[in-house]
Amino acid sequence: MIIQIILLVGLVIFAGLAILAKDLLKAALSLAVASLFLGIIFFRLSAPYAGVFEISVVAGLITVLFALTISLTRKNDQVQEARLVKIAFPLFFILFLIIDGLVMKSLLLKVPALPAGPEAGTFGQVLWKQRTFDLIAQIGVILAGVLAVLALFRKKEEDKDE
Amino acid sequence: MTAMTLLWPIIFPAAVAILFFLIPTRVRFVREVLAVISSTVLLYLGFALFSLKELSLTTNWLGMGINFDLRLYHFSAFILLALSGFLFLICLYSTVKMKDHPRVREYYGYVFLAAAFSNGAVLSNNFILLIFFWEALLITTYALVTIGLKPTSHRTAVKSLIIGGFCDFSMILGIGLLWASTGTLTMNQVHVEPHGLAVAAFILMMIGAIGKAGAMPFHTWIPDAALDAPVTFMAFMPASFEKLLGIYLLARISLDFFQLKVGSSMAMVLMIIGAATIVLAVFMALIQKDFKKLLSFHAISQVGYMILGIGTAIPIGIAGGIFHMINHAMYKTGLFLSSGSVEHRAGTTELKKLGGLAREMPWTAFGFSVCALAISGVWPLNGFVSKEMVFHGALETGYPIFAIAAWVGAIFTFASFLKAGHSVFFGPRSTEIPKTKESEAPIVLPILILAALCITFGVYNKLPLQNFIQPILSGQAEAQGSLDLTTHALNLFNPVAGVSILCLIIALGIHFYGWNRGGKKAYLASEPIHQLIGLKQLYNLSEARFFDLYEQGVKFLQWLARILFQFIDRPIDFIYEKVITAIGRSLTGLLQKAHNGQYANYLAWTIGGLLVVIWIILQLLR
Amino acid sequence: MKVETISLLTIFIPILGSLLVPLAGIISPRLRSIWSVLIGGLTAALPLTLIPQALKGGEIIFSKSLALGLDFILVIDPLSIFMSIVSSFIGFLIIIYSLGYMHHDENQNEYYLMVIMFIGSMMGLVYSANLVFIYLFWEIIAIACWRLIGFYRQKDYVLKADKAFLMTFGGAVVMLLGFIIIYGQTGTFNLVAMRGVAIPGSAVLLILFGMFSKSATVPLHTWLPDAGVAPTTVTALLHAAVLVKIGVYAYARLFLYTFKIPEGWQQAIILMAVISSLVAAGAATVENDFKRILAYSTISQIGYIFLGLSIANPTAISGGLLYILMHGLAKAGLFLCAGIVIHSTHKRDIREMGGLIKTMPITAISFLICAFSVIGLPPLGGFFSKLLVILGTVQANQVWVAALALFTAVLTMFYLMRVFALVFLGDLKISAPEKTTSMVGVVSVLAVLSILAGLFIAYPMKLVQMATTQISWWLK
Amino acid sequence: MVFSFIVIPLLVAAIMPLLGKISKKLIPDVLTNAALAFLLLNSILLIKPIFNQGSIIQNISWMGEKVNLQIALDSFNLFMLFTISLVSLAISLFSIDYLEHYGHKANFYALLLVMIAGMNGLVLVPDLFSIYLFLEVAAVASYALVAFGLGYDELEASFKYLMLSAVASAFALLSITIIFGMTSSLNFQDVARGLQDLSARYVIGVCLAFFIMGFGLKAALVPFHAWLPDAHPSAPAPISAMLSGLLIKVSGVYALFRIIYSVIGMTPVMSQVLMALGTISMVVAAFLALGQKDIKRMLAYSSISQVGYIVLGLAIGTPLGIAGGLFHLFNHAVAKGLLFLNSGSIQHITGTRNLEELGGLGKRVPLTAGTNLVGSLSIAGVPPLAGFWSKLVIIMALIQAKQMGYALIAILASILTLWYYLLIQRRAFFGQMNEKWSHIKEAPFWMSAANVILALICILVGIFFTPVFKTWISPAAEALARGVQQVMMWGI
Repeated sequence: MIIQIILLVGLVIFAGLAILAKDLLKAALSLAVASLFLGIIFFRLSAPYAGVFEISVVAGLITVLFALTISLTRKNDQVQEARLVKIAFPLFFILFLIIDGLVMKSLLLKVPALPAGPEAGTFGQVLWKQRTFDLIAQIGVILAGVLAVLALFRKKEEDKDE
Repeated sequence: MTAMTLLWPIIFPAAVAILFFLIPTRVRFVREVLAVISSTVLLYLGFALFSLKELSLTTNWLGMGINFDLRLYHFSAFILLALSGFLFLICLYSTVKMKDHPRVREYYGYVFLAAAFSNGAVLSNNFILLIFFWEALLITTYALVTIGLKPTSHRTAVKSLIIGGFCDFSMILGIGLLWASTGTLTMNQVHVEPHGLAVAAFILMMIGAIGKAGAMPFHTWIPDAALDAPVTFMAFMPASFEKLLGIYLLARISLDFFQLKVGSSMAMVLMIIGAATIVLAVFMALIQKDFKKLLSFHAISQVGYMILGIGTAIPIGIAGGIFHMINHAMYKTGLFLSSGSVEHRAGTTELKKLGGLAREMPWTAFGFSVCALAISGVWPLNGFVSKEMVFHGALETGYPIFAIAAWVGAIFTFASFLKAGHSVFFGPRSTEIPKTKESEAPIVLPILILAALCITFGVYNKLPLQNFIQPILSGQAEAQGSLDLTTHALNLFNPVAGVSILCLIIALGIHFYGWNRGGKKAYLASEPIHQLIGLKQLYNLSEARFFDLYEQGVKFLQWLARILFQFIDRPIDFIYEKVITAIGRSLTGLLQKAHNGQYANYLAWTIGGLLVVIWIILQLLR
Repeated sequence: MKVETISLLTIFIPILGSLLVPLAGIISPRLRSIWSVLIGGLTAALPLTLIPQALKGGEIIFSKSLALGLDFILVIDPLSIFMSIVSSFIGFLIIIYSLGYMHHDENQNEYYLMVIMFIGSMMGLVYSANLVFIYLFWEIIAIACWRLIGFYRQKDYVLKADKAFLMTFGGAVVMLLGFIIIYGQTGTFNLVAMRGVAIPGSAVLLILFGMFSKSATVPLHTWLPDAGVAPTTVTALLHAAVLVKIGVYAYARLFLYTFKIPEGWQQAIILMAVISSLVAAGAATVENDFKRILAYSTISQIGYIFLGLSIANPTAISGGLLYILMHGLAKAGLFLCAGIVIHSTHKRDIREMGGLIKTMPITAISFLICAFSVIGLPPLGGFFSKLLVILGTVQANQVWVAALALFTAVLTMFYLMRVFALVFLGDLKISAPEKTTSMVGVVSVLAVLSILAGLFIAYPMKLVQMATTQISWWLK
Repeated sequence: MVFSFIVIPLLVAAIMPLLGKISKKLIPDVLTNAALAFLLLNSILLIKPIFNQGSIIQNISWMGEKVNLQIALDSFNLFMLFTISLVSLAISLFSIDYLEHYGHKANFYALLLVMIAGMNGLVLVPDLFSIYLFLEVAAVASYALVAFGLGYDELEASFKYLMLSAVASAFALLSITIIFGMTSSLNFQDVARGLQDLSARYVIGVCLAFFIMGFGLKAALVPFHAWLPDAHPSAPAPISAMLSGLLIKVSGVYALFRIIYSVIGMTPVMSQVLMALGTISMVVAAFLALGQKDIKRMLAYSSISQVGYIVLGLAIGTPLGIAGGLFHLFNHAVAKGLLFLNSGSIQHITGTRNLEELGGLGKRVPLTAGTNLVGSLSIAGVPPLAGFWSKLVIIMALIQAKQMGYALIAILASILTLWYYLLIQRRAFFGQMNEKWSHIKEAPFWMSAANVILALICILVGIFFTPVFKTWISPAAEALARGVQQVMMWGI
């Protein structure tokens, strides 16, 4: 339970950081960490495949990609942040957390006939027998990621013309 | 003769007019010959139709009761004859007078077009057809005034157009009202008891009629035209054609369409307009320093008699009015033509510069004198007869004030003609103009013919009165027993005639008093009255066109136009041009400010939006 | 040929023919001119062959079923035939005039494309008996207008074009909403099927937005004076012949021929028409730009047409319809005269002109004749239309309205004569010769037609009367 | 073979980088376009079977073993497939010339194909979680493509897009999990059946709210739209066209409405909420578009506004409204694709997208100007172009549903739409020529060709709207309007 809470808090903190960080690189990294936390939470909540995808898709590939790309093309112009935004976002975020806490709790009580647990079988079996399509999709995601790497880290010879 | 003959007086002059437009300006003589011949043909046609008395033609035209409906009967035949007579004289006169005019081609074209329209207006038996021809005259009037080729000619032409347009539009409205209340547009089927809306219809149609005739307050373009337009036009339009048409229609309105009752409010309106026109115009005429302008004011003033006569609604008065119309057409045309003759030879019509021309231009002087005496109402000329009839009529209504006004008019009419004649033809020979001679025969002849007619219609007044006027009034007279219009004619021994003669004597007195005071200069004979305290100021205002309804009207129109433009049109445009774009831009600006590129900000909206959506869904589900 | 075929050809010959104009223009400018005149001439000639049908009365319906009840329906009746004759004929004259006027301009391909497309769409609009197709052609016309108004491409010109497009488009889509409301009520867009249906005031209001914006009636009029930046041919086409008559035609087609509108609205429209007429006449008196004056004059005259139609008795309706013809001829003439003057003096402010009657007499006389027709003086055609409108108004017991309308006529007289005096009379300030024969020819033809239309009024009147009986069915 | 819609692009994408090594330009160009043309052909060939059968369900076996690989095709997703194939073909044609100066065509095409595969998959799968995954496939490819130019702005926009997108996906996923929790299944049919048996209005309500937020963000509904005006203009023109023309509609509108109609079932409440959201988007974005100086930014805002129309139409819930919404979806896909491609042409020709700098291009580049005009007027809803009919149908549906207020706003918003499109016309093409541009040349062949094809579609659909409507739109709308019944009929 404690681990769970720590994970949740970590998720919230890093998600917040990802959003609030002025520096794109820091933001990207925070996002990756947040996604990692989320993936772990999924695992712990007996949703292994959700966890896998979360980590592989968001946390793993994309964010790291961005972090790297951004670090390569950093520019030094500072983005001005309006004070309003600084206040508005946390406000909404906290509001959301509170409401989420209150509403979701009551809602979850109303959810009828919660199923007993995750499907039987190992992770692989589940993946292969019942979620075949997701596998293709997953391949697609990974392919996309690979291609993205190729695209974003291409030699910049032609770019110089621009 | 078939009914189609009725088309001839319209189509023939129109066709001739088109022919005139086609003849190049270079060609000489042909035009003049054509004008005289075709006007002779028209005159013949006038006589022929007059002898027919009754003829009518009806063909379908626009539907809805708007037929091409022509009707010849004694009244219209009489006017038609008169019109063609005057046309003939004018054409004859123009052959010399307008010979070298640069726009002579158009001149004849417009004259004959005007003749066609006038004939059409007289013959039409349908209100729409009437207003069609009636209003079409505006164009010819406009065109003929511009032919004056003076710098201000066009201004005056527009003035005539707008005044005429106003009057004719009123008439359209009146016709509309009449149609709405009677359901027919055929003129000889309309007989309305004037009350309710019909009163409005009467007033509006009356405006159309007296506007054409040139009564106050729709007269103001005539004095301007006297200077700006060719003098033949003045003789043609304001002196004869327009009077004939206007009074013809007024008579028909008052006698046929609306049965005017003696002393009824509408009769009063007419009489007031008549009396006011007589007095005010004659006062203006008196002080004029230009021959033609002086005549033009008389052309207005005399209309007053006719309107007054018709307004009495008493047979003798009406007959007087109509008789005065034809008389006036004769002597006023004669007068204008003689002024034209003077202008032709002397090159000017300013009274100051003229003088003592009688010796060199004896025929013109003679013609002028006869016509001037006729207009002044001197026994035994036609003016005397018709004026007496109007005086009697006015007295019989029981409102002697109108008769008094008429008499006042008579005084100053005579006074002003004494002044005019004295300063142009008599008195010492002016030194400002070179030696000259009598005008050519085609100019003098019409003047003499008209003078002769004035004498004839005066001495043998039974001829016109019984042949022309009496049939018109036959309907009116039935109620009042036998009708003898000649009772008062040339009768010097009754109080009315006495007063009239007294008036003439007073006029002589005024003239010679003024002449003496003005250092024996005839053109200054009216100065004592001009300089009278009170009158002087009024005269000055009048010279400044303060009383000119047109000038005031134009000022009003301009003011109104500016108001409409500045306070309605521009604000509306401002809304589209500025307000809407400004609203759009400010909204855009506001929204754009919110998009500051901060995704924290964006995320805040996203989550805020989510909360709102959840809240709304839950609210709606409840 | 069958009547339906003729009307279909009338619509599609110009629309499809216009698409070939750029092709012809690529080959040679001469071919383009010939092609344009040919198409224009055909379009003008085809409706003439329908006159016997119009005089026979009755209506012929052509219908092609399409999805969603958006059927393509044509109604061939005296009203549509009358309207198509008037607009295609004036359109044809304007094409001829353009040959001279546009001779040296760039983008002539686009010009002729748009003009012919405009005429074709107008034909489509006139014959359509489906609300959606009326709207459709309505907007094609708006596109063509927009391109044409901004034709010279100066920055502020294009701005004005946008303004015109936005205002008319705005009005039109609002009108479309009105159409759809009617659809919601009746379940059809077919006008023939909806004859006699009473429609709610809200729909009337919305539709009026479209009509008033297209027909430039106060308070949706201000785009029209601004649209004067277009080539004069276009303003003539826009103002005189076609564009502003669209709203009026739609009024006749919808509110007279088809629907019953609530009583109060009838009266309101009458008042709006008169006020529009007066306000525009006032503005025309104040303006100094030649074309703006004429544009305001157009607005003012449109008020009369609306007045005639909204009075809705046979006299006034036939007056209103006749007005479409007469005003079309006369105002096209005025604009084209203005075009000649502007073309050769390169000035638009009438105060800077003067005395031009000496150098361009035919133009001056034609201008004067057309002006008289617009004022409503006999024997010109404009007289009858104005007269009938006024008489109808009086018949409907709207005496004050009639009086106001006549007062406006006086104002009209005043400002048109002012224009004439300033432009053509007085001292010659700029000695500019009359330009090409095709231009002068067209204006004199228009002037002569104005005269002939007045003298032989009985012939157009017959057609108008058929149309009037056709659309004022409720009087039977 | 329906499955080819997913597999072919994926396969081609997979081999593309290798082929790119062999031939830098020719092979990628030909292969991509061929693949996409094949897909278009395929989707056209499918019309008839779908017309006859109503829907096609395919279960695919893997080397003889039965696996859970299922595809459901009905007239609705066929319509989507067709739209995707059509627009993406035009876009790839355009890319032939446009990508010349970016280089790395193979990479670009590969990503493009992955994105298309993702969209096709998203459209074809009858499973909630698969939808989510294909959403991510398309999204990941799009992140990379947005940043393809590799400038700082591009990366920033892409990252922003990624961040917000991730949040959206998370919420969509959350909602899917809740539904999964309730029904123990993810398959449309089972979920639909399961939800019918349950009475859990509030929970479903909240799930729907999450879906609205998740997919609404993908569809860029206000207030979830803010990423779009940054992301779309930053991408290369073909990608902007792809994103605005297709992606927001597939991953946003399609997913949202497929789930709402076919899985959960439309309720008046949802209708209310979505109509309101649609209307807000429509108006707010239209105002925002007015103030833009950058053509692509203006177009991006316009996309938001038009998606508002689509959502408004679809949310009415009547068959007519759905038809209008779908029709507008198609028209907007074509026209907005056209306009973004066109902006690419402009950028290619002049090197700028700033409206202030442009002016009077119409004279020099008539094709670009003409096609731009067609696209603009089509979106603004000016007849006789395609966009007019769809807006007409939407407004007709609104009136039929007695929604006068919305109808009025929709009408007024179309005036605003025309307003800002006229701004483009005036500043870029119609006005006086900026001297700077007196020597420019028309865009290269394939760019112009793509523009012309799309413009022709705008015109032809406008003119022949009846056959288009009857064969494409109506059946699709009916499929959606049948609601949950449609999924039940599949009999998976």
